[in-house]
Amino acid sequence: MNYQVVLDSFEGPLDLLLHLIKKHELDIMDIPVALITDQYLKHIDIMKTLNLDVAGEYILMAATLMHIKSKMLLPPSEEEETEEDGGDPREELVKRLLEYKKYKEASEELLSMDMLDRENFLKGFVEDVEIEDSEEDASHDVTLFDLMEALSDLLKEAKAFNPHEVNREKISVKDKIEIIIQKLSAEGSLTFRSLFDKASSKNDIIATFLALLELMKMKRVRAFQGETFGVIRISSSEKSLGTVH
Amino acid sequence: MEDMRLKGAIEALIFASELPLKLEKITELLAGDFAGEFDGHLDKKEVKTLIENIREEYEDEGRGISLLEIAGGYQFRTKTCHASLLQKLRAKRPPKFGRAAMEALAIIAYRQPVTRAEIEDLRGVDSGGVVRSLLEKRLVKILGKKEVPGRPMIYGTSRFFLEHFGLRDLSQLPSLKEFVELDENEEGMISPLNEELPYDAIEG
Amino acid sequence: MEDMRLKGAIEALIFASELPLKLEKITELLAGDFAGEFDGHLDKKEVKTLIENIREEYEDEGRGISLLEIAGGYQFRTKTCHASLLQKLRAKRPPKFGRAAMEALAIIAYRQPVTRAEIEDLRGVDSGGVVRSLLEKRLVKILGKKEVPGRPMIYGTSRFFLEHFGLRDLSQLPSLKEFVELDENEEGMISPLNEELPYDAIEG
Repeated sequence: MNYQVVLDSFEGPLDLLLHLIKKHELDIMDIPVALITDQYLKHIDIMKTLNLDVAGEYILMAATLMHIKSKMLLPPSEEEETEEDGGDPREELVKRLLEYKKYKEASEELLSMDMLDRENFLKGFVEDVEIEDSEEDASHDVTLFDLMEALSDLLKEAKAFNPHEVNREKISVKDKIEIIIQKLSAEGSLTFRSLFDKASSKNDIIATFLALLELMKMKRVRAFQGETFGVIRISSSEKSLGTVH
Repeated sequence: MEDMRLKGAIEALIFASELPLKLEKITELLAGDFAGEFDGHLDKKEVKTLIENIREEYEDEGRGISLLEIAGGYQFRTKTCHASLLQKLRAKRPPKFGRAAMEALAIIAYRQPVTRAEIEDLRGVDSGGVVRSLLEKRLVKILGKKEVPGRPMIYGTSRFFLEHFGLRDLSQLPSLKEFVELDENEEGMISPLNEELPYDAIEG
Repeated sequence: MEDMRLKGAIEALIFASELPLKLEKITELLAGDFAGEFDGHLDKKEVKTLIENIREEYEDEGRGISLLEIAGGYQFRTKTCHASLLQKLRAKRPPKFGRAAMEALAIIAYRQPVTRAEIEDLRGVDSGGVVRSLLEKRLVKILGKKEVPGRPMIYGTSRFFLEHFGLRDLSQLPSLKEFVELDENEEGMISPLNEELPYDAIEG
């Protein structure tokens, strides 16, 4: 049976596009469609390779990008009449991206506001002493995209790879979960790379990666980085409770 | 000094209240208690002036608490500058929000009343899970159903949302930054939302 | 002014603490937070002086709160003179115990450690019900079992008992007669605490 990881609260296709635009330092008003489509499809491929549940929205966006790309290739004179004043085929997408970006930024601003029980506290009253399995510190959690890019680097370094030959039955994700937990309980926190043994096969790398995603989903581990696009570190959620920055 | 006793009474009321205390409620309670002295004619304005006095006194650097206007009422909260100290005191960790949940929350806050479909259009991704978790955290509430085919739920932020983010009302939300094409480095501001939301009417 | 910031920090700590906060704990938390500034050498005496300053400031007639020493720690409470006003604010009135329970509580407070048989001997009536209700209200706790035939439970007052009656320690108990009457004009203090919550879990 294939191992299926569903990550429900991860970002969608618009977020992936913004991520790529930022990463490649592109101008949102003048997106090089060929480049961005290429990058986008690569990410979808990795997701599929991982047997991640690639939501329909991602596929729809891929189709949209390819459609825009093909239109961009047509000389303007051959533009269909129905297309009003031969507008930029990217216009609709850019509008959506800008609108989405606006709220994404607003959400970041909300997060930075003074919050009850984080910056400001009410008069004390007895509450259940329970420690939640969550934390907030200067570093931030990595996105699925960051992890996939790190994975893709690892895979590039490993030997030739054919996704169709991946035999997931042979390498148990469950075993890998155990191994990660053991490593973390010995070390506390690790870099993403040190989770993977040197010279391990691609199948092995993918199994470890899936195990990591599964652990993140169970909230048993946390992946974070000190700065955007920085080194990704993995820590055990259970162990890191005491630290406050 | 009558004013002094009144001021003390106001401070005690706000201190003892579990929720932010509205000016009307404070005035009503005081008018009842000091009945003989005011012939039941205690002015809201007078009370407001005393509250302002108290607020100013707490502004002093040597004070660790401040009197804030939250969700339409008054509440004492510790000052932000002491956050790290107080986090050590409190065993409980602050609630954490995932990025997806915060995105949905921002959309609901700025566009309310809003349906789930509208949130999903904007985010480009299914948002049922995050909306549910915002409802569970009481930051968001169901305002009713939209009078369109399918009668979808419409969502808005709750009173607790205001309390959580220390806002007097929704007009205090930071402005949305609008991308302006012409000025490269300048970002336009757009007023956060129509302030006519029947906020209190909906509040159950 | 370093002292000003420290004073504010102390005020914030006492305000936000769930239980009366001890001088040692305050000093320890401050020494950690202001580490760089004191080389970890923050004197308890210094902190105590600042607490005294705060206490005096709150004594002012225009203040509705006072800083009290309760159960060996510090806590803000509304002043007694505003009691009737605050009771109107509270939907839930502080628990009324009734004469029988107050008698049993007084016996436990003054004669602890004490068994139920001893309480019943003194009161001359069965006291199982009132003792149980005092346990439920967390005013009384089981100290252990007496090493006599039948090994009966022995009872004593809880930390919450001190807090509820605003006592620093048991030596501050009034005379027995005064104590029983406390219940009748119990307007005395409105505890800022939510009295429904599980104290003993925290008390340890």
